[in-house]
Amino acid sequence: MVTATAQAASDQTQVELQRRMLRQMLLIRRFEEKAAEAYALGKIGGFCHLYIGQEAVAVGSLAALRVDDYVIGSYREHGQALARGVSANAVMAELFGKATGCSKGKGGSMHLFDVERRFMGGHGIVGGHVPLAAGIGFAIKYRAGDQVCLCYFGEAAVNIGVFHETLNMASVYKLPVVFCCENNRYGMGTAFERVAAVTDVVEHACSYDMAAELVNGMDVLAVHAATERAVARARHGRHPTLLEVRTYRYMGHSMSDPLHGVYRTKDEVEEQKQRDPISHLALKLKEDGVLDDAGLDAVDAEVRAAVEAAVKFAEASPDPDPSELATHVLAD
Amino acid sequence: MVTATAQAASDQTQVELQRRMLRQMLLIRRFEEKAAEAYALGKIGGFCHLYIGQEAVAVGSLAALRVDDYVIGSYREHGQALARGVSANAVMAELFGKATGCSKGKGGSMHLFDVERRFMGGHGIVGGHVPLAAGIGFAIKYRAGDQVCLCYFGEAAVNIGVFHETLNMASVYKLPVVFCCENNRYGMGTAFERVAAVTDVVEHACSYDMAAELVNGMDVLAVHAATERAVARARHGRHPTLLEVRTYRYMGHSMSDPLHGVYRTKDEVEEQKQRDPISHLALKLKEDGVLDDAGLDAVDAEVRAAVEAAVKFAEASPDPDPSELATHVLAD
Amino acid sequence: MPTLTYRDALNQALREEMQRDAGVFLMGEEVGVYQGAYKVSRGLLEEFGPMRVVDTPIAELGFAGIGVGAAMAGLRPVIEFMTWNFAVLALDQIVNSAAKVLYESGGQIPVPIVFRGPNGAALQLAAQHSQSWEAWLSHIPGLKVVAPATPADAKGLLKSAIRDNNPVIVLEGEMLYNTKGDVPEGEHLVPIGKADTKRAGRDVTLICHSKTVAVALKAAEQLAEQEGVSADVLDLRSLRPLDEAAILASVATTNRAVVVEEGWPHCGIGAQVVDVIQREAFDQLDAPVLRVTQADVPMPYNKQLERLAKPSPEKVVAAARRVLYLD
Amino acid sequence: MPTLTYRDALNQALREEMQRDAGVFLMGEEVGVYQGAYKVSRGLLEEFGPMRVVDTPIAELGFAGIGVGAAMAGLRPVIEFMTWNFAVLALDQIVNSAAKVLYESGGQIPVPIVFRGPNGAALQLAAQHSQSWEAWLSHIPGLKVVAPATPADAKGLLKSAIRDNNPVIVLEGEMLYNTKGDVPEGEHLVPIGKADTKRAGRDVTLICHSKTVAVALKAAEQLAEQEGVSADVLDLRSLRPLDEAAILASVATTNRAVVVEEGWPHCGIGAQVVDVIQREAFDQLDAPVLRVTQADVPMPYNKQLERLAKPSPEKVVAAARRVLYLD
Ligand SMILES: Cc1ncc(C[n+]2csc(CCOP(=O)(O)OP(=O)(O)O)c2C)c(N)n1
Ligand SMILES: Cc1ncc(C[n+]2csc(CCOP(=O)(O)OP(=O)(O)O)c2C)c(N)n1
Ligand SMILES: [Mg+2]
Ligand SMILES: [Mg+2]
Repeated sequence: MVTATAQAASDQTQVELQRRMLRQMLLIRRFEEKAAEAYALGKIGGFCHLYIGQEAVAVGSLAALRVDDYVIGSYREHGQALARGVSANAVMAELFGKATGCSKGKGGSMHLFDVERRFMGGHGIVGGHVPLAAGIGFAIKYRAGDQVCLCYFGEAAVNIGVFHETLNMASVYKLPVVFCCENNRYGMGTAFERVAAVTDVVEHACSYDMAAELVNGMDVLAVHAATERAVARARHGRHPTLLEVRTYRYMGHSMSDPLHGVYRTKDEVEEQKQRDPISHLALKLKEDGVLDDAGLDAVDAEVRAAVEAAVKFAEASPDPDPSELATHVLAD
Repeated sequence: MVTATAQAASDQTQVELQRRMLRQMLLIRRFEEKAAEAYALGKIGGFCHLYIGQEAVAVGSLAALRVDDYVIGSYREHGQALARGVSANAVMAELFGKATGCSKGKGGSMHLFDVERRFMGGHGIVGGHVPLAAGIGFAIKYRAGDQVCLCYFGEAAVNIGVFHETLNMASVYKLPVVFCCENNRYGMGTAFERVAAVTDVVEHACSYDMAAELVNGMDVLAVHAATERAVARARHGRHPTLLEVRTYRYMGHSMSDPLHGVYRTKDEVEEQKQRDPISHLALKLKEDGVLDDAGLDAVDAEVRAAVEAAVKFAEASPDPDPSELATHVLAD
Repeated sequence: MPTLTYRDALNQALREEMQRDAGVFLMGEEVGVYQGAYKVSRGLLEEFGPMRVVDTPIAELGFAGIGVGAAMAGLRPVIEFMTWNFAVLALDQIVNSAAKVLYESGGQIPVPIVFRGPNGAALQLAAQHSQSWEAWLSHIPGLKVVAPATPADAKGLLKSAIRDNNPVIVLEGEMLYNTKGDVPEGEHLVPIGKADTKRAGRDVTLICHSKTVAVALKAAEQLAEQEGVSADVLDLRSLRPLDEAAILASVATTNRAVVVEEGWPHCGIGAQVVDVIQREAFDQLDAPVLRVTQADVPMPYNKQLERLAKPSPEKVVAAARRVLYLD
Repeated sequence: MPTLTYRDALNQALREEMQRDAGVFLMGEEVGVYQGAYKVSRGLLEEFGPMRVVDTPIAELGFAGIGVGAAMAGLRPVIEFMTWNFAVLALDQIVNSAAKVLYESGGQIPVPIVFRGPNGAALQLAAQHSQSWEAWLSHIPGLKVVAPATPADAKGLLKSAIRDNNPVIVLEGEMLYNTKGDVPEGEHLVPIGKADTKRAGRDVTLICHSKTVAVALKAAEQLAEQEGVSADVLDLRSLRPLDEAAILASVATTNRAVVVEEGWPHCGIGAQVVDVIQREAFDQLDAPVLRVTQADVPMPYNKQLERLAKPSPEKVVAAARRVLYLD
């Protein structure tokens, strides 16, 4: 039987966690808004895929990880890097292509890396990083470690062969991997139901004898709880899990793509925004009497300042030295 | 209500069909035995994958097709070509690499083609021909035809990505294709259960909202009946089907691989031979009083003679002219 | 003659060939509802319907194979890859099915198919999205490979590719789609296997294709202005087959050559061109043939580093000065 | 020095490196229970167990990617492809993951991995199973590529490849596995990037690698006997990086060269070697460099046609006679 004090303590940590998650989601939201501005000003180039709308997925799931666990994602990974603790300065500087970026300005938006935080990238070929995650899980098991590897990918990646090759092997080899499918309904301009015979991604787990869970990706607490279950399965039983997290992308596929148009209506986007994961958690914290408007504004002001600072840092940072063109092609 | 005469007539055609199927299975068996001899004598080179033990699959399924339907298979396709009506002479000559071969001696054992019989090859990359079958099905639907495409592949091909990409698209586009998985339990020296998380291939159909059926591949009548159902689905409803036909390979993976050893026991092979599809049908025909030993011997003698003649034909045939090296690289 | 963008010239070629032959269809990611990732297929879904303008899942290997199968059954598929970087996943079907079925079948089954899409670097797309695949694709017997540099060649070569009875690779360029040029209306066919002199000259041959044609032309201008050097700019247009006769004819007059390409140096297109020239024109060469290529590194994201990595008019001028012994 | 087959030399290299470094493991189709499709891994499962000798499903792209991921996490995977023909399915992981992660990450994550298996034609395996991929693989920055011709080089290069901190491609040969030669015991490392003179000569340089070394050596004998010509046979051994110094040193004495390779001509290894020679040794060449390659066609099944398609000592002798102006 839990004592009153113990109960209070655990409530307190829960509250702290929720405050942290709120801050992280807000940080990502403000960061991406600034990135959009900088892109419009030509300070960021190439492809830039924003995470706005999906914040609860990275924040909720990464809150379930240990510092020695591994994380890997696709090209839509700004939010995952930030939630993993990569500094806003280093991420923004990378988007600006600067030497102080987390990939020294050589990777850019699609290739964020931070080996210290075991953030293993940032990969641009749809599905291409899914077997990398299994390989990292293989290395963990090989060394008899108890870490896990968390892998993010979009629902459209489920249609590509290597996803299936990997899920089969992850199950056969019993690898400690959490496959987190961020189902935001669209692959670029294509609605999933137009190109997938079965639209419940979790269904695929049956073919690979794998545990699976369907999660509301607009509820950061639900994402956190489901990921904790999956992580426990991986850490203690070395069983992989397929999580399908239903979320939504507010912006266009990339900064060069339209927000809506032939493939989805403005109304749909507006309607989805009513499920906003940040407002959702903010409301709960208010209802729980943990946070008031002033408190919320304070958090917002703090993260806005952090993002402003990141932009200043990125702008003030130098480009890589020309000699960097030829470095890191091969390791010594 | 069926009249007695109509009943008798249909019984008669059934019997004729069963006789034909018995002869075809025997022809394949004797053909492959001769091919093994010729290979040992160095008259056939390269890889040579025999069909002995699996005769009921090709014979039963191809009996459900029309002459204008399409057929495509892997490198283990001798039996399928023969059952489709490609002459034993042309197939044997191809194995011998002669100009009179069904691929003019340029394809060999793994690349048998006969466009007149719509036998679209003989392909050597595991899984590589599965999307080709879907493409043929796409062309049929594109032209609003009512043909179907029957595609053979082994169970190990289920582990490769393109199988999944193709099944999804075949289902999304509703293509008239019958995917016939010949599950002979082994991919080369690897038992399926060692490399597949789920060993019932039919399970994968669920992920693609596709009809599926598990069939006893040692019973030619069962294979025929199941394929007729799948073909009807494809021809009239343009719905693809995944058939899993459980069969067994008596010989080594190819002529250069051991019959048994580390990956399967001699006992297992001997035990499986008790389910022999040819003896099984022969016994039934005897029980039905359709065929006696003399009759069976007559069929066997006839096909042995046909195979002998094929070997003579192949030996007597010329090699391709040296100029053939550079022809058919490009079409005019 | 109407002026069109490279994009619209490709769109016109597709529309005309789809109108001309009911067996021609377009398949790929985002080609239909989304009107094409780079809008090359704009309006085609509306004109030809979903059976002939087919959106696919992200499954490059699978839909490339479906295209090959459809071609084996007599259709004329045009398979669009969103970019050739992703087509690396489909190479097995291009190389082991499309390029081999005719030969393996002893000539029974031709594979009339086009694989097309943007190739090479755009701007700051980084290592995985900035690769040039012409050297790989041209290595394979059974394929034809073209890389148009102008809107007129884009239309004429795509139309020829669609009518060809073989697998033809059409390499386009994201940076070319918005470029403008005069494009003949209607039946404009550019033969596969013929190079084109984009600027005539006497002193040095600049051999190029696709995006490097503009680079070579700029270099030619600078050479004329700064050095009084007259450069012959030869656009290969087709990389397989290679127009060896045109290459040798130009070198016979200039006795000097520089080969420019967007791809990496090792076993690149330029290496093959050099092989042809030194073998067939050994005694005519007054200097070694030099090459300008992408730096032998994965493409960096940073803008300045990317610029350093790419071929430039300056690099071509420098190479030309060396083969002219002007340094 | 003990005499071993090329197969056993590779097996010895694997065993020694697995004994030396607990992070080294072997993964691929049939490498364990079946002892390897070509028995290169014989006995390793028994010695090192199933965690270090891992049988895979037929999923080249997937297990190549698993290897790369394991390398990113600090292991030293050796990925066996049953043949390189099937590795075409895995190229995305080799090119877009293995070769790029170090650069994309600004140097944070090395990828110490070996991809190995038989390359090129064996006997009558027909078009899909008889392909040489060295030109493609050597094209890619971020990779190293070696192609040993002898048992000693097979052992020494595979050991160096496993200890290298980069992705290294090891191209073996089904027709080489049974060939015998002296192999130094224990710590025998052949440096990556160094060519080797397999026979010294003065009159013409025969440049070769892998299976074509034997072809060139036979040609050298015939040239010596029939023409009194002394041929220098240079085995490249490494195709990326290429040992340009060794090539140029030999050509500096012979002034003539023939490049022999198993692959197709267009943008092949030979083209790159020709580029190097004509660029760096232009004034030393007494004749154009000639090449002997596979015929520019898919490989036919028929035995006679296949023989015609492959490089042969006769073809090399003929090319050497031409560069020596003996015709
Ligand atoms: C193999 C491959 N094909 C195509 C692309 C181009 N592309 C980039 S993202 C994308 C859509 C992916 O959608 P999804 O997997 O759902 O992820 P999301 O963008 O929704 O996060 C496409 C088609 C690619 N990068 N890789
Ligand atoms: C992509 C690919 N990988 C590996 C091989 C080598 N290989 C040829 S057949 C085979 C086993 C295939 O088994 P299965 O699919 O069950 O067909 P079966 O031989 O049993 O008829 C393998 C691994 C290949 N041909 N293609
Ligand atoms: Mg999505
Ligand atoms: Mg099998």
